[in-house]
Amino acid sequence: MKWARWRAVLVLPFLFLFGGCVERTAVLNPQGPVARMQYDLIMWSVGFMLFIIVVVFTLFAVFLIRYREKPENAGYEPPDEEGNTLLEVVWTAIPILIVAALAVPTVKATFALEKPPTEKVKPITIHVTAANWKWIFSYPEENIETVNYVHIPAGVPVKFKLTSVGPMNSFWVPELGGQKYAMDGMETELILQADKPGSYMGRSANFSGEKFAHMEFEVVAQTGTDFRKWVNEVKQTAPKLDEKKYTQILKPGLVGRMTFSNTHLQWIDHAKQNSHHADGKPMKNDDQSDEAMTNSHHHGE
Amino acid sequence: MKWSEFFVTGEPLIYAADVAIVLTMVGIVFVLTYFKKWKWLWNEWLTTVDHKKIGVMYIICAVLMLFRGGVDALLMRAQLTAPNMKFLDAQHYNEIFTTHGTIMILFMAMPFIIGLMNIVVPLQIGARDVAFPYLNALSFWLFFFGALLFNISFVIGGSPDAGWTAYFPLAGNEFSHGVGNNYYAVALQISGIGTLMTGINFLVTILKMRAPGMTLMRMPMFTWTILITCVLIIFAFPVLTVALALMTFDRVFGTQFFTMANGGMSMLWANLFWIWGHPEVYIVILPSFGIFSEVVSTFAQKRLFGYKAMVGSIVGIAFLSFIVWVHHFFTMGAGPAVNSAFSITTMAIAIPTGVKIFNWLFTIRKGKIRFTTAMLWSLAFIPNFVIGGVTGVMLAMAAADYQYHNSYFLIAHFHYVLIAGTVFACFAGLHYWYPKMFGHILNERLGKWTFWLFMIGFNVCFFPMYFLGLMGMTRRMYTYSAGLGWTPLNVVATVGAVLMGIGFIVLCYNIYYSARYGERDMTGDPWNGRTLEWATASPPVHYNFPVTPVVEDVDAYWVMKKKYGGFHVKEEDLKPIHMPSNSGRPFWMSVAFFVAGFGLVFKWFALAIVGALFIVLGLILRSFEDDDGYHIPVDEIKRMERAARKGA
Amino acid sequence: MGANSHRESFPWKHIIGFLLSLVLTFAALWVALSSGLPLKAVIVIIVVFAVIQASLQLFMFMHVNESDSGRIQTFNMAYSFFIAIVVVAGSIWVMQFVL
Amino acid sequence: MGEAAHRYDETLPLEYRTQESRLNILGFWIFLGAEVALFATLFATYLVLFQRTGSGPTAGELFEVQDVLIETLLLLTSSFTCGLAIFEMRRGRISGLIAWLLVTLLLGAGFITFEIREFIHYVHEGATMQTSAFLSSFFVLVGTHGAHVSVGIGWMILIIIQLLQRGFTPKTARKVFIVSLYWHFLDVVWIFIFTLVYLLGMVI
Repeated sequence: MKWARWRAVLVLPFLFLFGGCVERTAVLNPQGPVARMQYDLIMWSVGFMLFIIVVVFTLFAVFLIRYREKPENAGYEPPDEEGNTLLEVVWTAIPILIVAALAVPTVKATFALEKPPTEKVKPITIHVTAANWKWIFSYPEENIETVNYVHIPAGVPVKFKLTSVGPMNSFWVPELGGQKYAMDGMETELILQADKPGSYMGRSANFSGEKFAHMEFEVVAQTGTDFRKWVNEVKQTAPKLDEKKYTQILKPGLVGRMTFSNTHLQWIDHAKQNSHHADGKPMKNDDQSDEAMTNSHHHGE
Repeated sequence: MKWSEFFVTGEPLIYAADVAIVLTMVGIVFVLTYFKKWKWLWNEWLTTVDHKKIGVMYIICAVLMLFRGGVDALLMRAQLTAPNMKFLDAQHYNEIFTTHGTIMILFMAMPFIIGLMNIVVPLQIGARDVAFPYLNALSFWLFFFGALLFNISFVIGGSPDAGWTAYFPLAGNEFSHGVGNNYYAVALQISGIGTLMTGINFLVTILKMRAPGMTLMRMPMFTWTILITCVLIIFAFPVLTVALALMTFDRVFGTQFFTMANGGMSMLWANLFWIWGHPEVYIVILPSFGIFSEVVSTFAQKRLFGYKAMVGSIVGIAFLSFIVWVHHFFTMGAGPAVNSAFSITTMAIAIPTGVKIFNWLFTIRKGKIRFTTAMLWSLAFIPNFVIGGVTGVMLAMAAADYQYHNSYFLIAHFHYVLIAGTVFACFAGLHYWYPKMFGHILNERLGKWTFWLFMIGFNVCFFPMYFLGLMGMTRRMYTYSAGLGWTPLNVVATVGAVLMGIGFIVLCYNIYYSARYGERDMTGDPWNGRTLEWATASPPVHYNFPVTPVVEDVDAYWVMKKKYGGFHVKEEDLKPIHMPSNSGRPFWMSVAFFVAGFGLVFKWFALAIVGALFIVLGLILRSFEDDDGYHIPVDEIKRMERAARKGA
Repeated sequence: MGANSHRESFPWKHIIGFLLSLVLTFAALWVALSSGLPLKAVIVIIVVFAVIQASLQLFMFMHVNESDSGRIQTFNMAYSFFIAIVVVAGSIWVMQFVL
Repeated sequence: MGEAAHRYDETLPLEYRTQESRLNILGFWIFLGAEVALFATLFATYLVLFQRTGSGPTAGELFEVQDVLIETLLLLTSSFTCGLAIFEMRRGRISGLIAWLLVTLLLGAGFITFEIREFIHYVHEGATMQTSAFLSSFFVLVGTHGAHVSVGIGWMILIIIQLLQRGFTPKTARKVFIVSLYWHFLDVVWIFIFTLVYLLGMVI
């Protein structure tokens, strides 16, 4: 995308002007195919938008300077013109073309983002549970769980399955791609992928109560082998999570990073709570999940 | 409930506010008593059904609310100036941004617009009053007491703290235990009912009470935008009514609409809120377009370019505004088909909006532009709104929106459209129609100071926010850490906010200064206007026009001036004028609404029922009322006309 | 002026409207409970019946198109039905994935 | 308002004769448009939530065709008799008008009685507004309609009193006409409640 780069050049001066720099400007510093697709789309639109701004501002400036009331033109009588069909058709048609030029890649990208960016690598799944005010990451295949940080293998698409216990949050790692909401009783899916190992800031983008501003997490992308190594290490060294501990974690408040060698999905999946499509997944003894199961049982079908 | 829960305590700011409120109250009571103005207040204002006075009261409230919302904004900017600031705590910050948003949209922008339309629309169409003057008074008082109810939450019971969008489950009983969000639900409900009635009232007024000869396609552009806005109000506000009612049921009566258990669904709230919320945006922006059209055409001294296209684009925008709401929650997982469809409808709004921008540009082309304050606001609107508009198109692109959503990019965008659109329009309209309202002109020098301070401040405040958004700063954060690199831009933004605040102070001073020393408008037409409101005296006599004017073309008054040298009334044409009587009932019925609402907020159902009974009583009394108003005899009209035109 | 310019001596319009309403009500009941049609067909048919019955009320009983504001009234009702469809169908479509 | 308010047109039916009446009637039609949007939102809420029954009963378990049919017939007939009342008014027969209005009132009261009985029955079965999202939306949708009908009954009583006090005037005629619009409109809403709530609930 040479064209896109060229347009980026137009934006960058503004960034420097305002004391930021590209690395800091996370959205314009894509570190994975998803973010890059969005970056390209953004840059594509920025080009058109700058074109519109230039046209309007130029006309505006020229008309203002030329047609202001001056002592010289005191006797000038502005013409009584109703309009100009040709001009009006032109400035209706051009926006239509611009909208079309934006709509096509938008629709394409919107559909593409629902699928893993690459077919070659099998994606991994991580369940994300937002709670007041922490992020819980469960790896169902690896059977480990982390709080407030998440390790992912670079170059592998990651399917984040998002849900929430309580207020709605939004899962956003700007350098890796756009966000999606994590909502109670629902499961949303966000696919991200990192190009290379590195650390990326993530945060909640949707207000969820008092300590919402502190709902940050770190995404650590590692090479495949490093990731495996980390998983094994966690499995061997991290403590087990039990329901008591888990209930404690869910209590409103801030917690630090935590690591466990099993997942809470064994006894509860909040995404299945309260939803219509309950699949009747067996849930263990605890009261809450029992209730959740009956609640979600659909009588009619 | 304990007294300590009833009265908000703990913060010095709140004690200061308590003291200020008490002192203001005492002051007002003292002044009214000392100058023996109680009777005047009741007869001239509280019981009035005159659309011009009601409009003035709307605008006074809107300016007060602009002050309150502005103070909220400055507090937020102060807190965000530097990382890890301890100026406000999280809870306080959350309450402030919630009230800022709610107040600015519902209690500032809307009443300002409704105030201007109250004053101007009947004059522009050559009518004596609105179709239902009594209902109009009720609308105002419902708005007023709704706003009052919302504002007392600050000192009694606690403010709402779940954002102006009040998303569930955060705003539900599970996470919001105080009465703050009850206030939100009930106060918005009460003022919303008033707004709905205004919509019906003005729709009927515009459709049925235009002066002879004023066909739809000869209506002034502002009237056109109000007509369409009324349609939006009529079909959007019932959705808010229902959403708020369901919220009240959930919070007060324990139903399960948006709860986390027993099948409740928080997404439903977002869906209903935005079905209303998006048309709401156009309810405040379309009239602004109307104001700009009037002002630009008047001060370019040239008729509006492409009148028909302008009308068509308003209708188009209004139509589209009902089918775009999902773009407020593209990230809620509705899937690519839904997102794509709403993405396209949203972008399509840019087309009619673009048409309008070019029509305004070509209105000033070949014109003879006079840079009055009103014109400066209108001209500044064009480039600023275009910045807001194009970033709006960027936000409309679903796939890209995932990166902008809920970030400061979004904040910057909607402040660019709402301030450069609505607030600039309110200021333009205020300066433009001020002589019509009060008979004197707002000082131009001070006006220009306000303009430059506010306009520059606005850009300094909000332009950096686009970049803060791209840097990952999300909305509603009460603090941020130092290492993120967000500090410089936040400092700049705060400076801008302060400039805007100074601009507002200059405006207030200007109102005072002009009242004392301002240039009186004796002609009724200080700007060489084009539409019928300039054919009456400034301020107009309460019956507006001694005889109904006859309209021959668009820009009716302009044509009259060209053809006949003005609007002349022959004394032999005068006939007795029928006018509606004043009534105190809208006022006390709204008090009853307030009482019922207050009871509902605190779940004091006995009080709520008492309030409700008084509302019913008011309705019954109204039904049995047999008051046909009164007639002003011809001699009286002659006398008043001479008095109003004295010195012309 | 439509309905009221010629004064009828017997309320034919009302009686026809009433009978048609009854027929449509019972027909919808039969379609829903005893026809054995597939669910989608049932839904479509009963909704169509409801819309017809609503229009009967509007035109036969309420005289929506009479008076000098008849066109405004008719347009107003038509537009409100459009909004109703947008709100109902739109909400269901948007939230289908969680229903 | 101006002279226009008193523009009087003898050729029109009584309720349309003054400009003020014409404005009122149009305003009420527009209000009905807003009511359509209001009920549409309630319907949307119900249709989104009606299968989310939580631990409570489903629509199929709850609804009984007999009760619903009785309510439907009562309201349908009352709409018809209300139409007859207007017919009588336009023929200038005040006794016919009042008689049909009273019949309408009685039918409406019957409808409300049955509806309240139905609600009480549900509550006794443990199906309350607080039980599940389905029941919350059911009670609020059907209850809002019921509240409208109750308001309609009270309103009609006020107008009958005024008719008895003042006889036929352009004002009372207009009021009767407007309340009849309201009443018919409630039947329109009920048609959709019958279809989308009860019939749909019984088939799914």
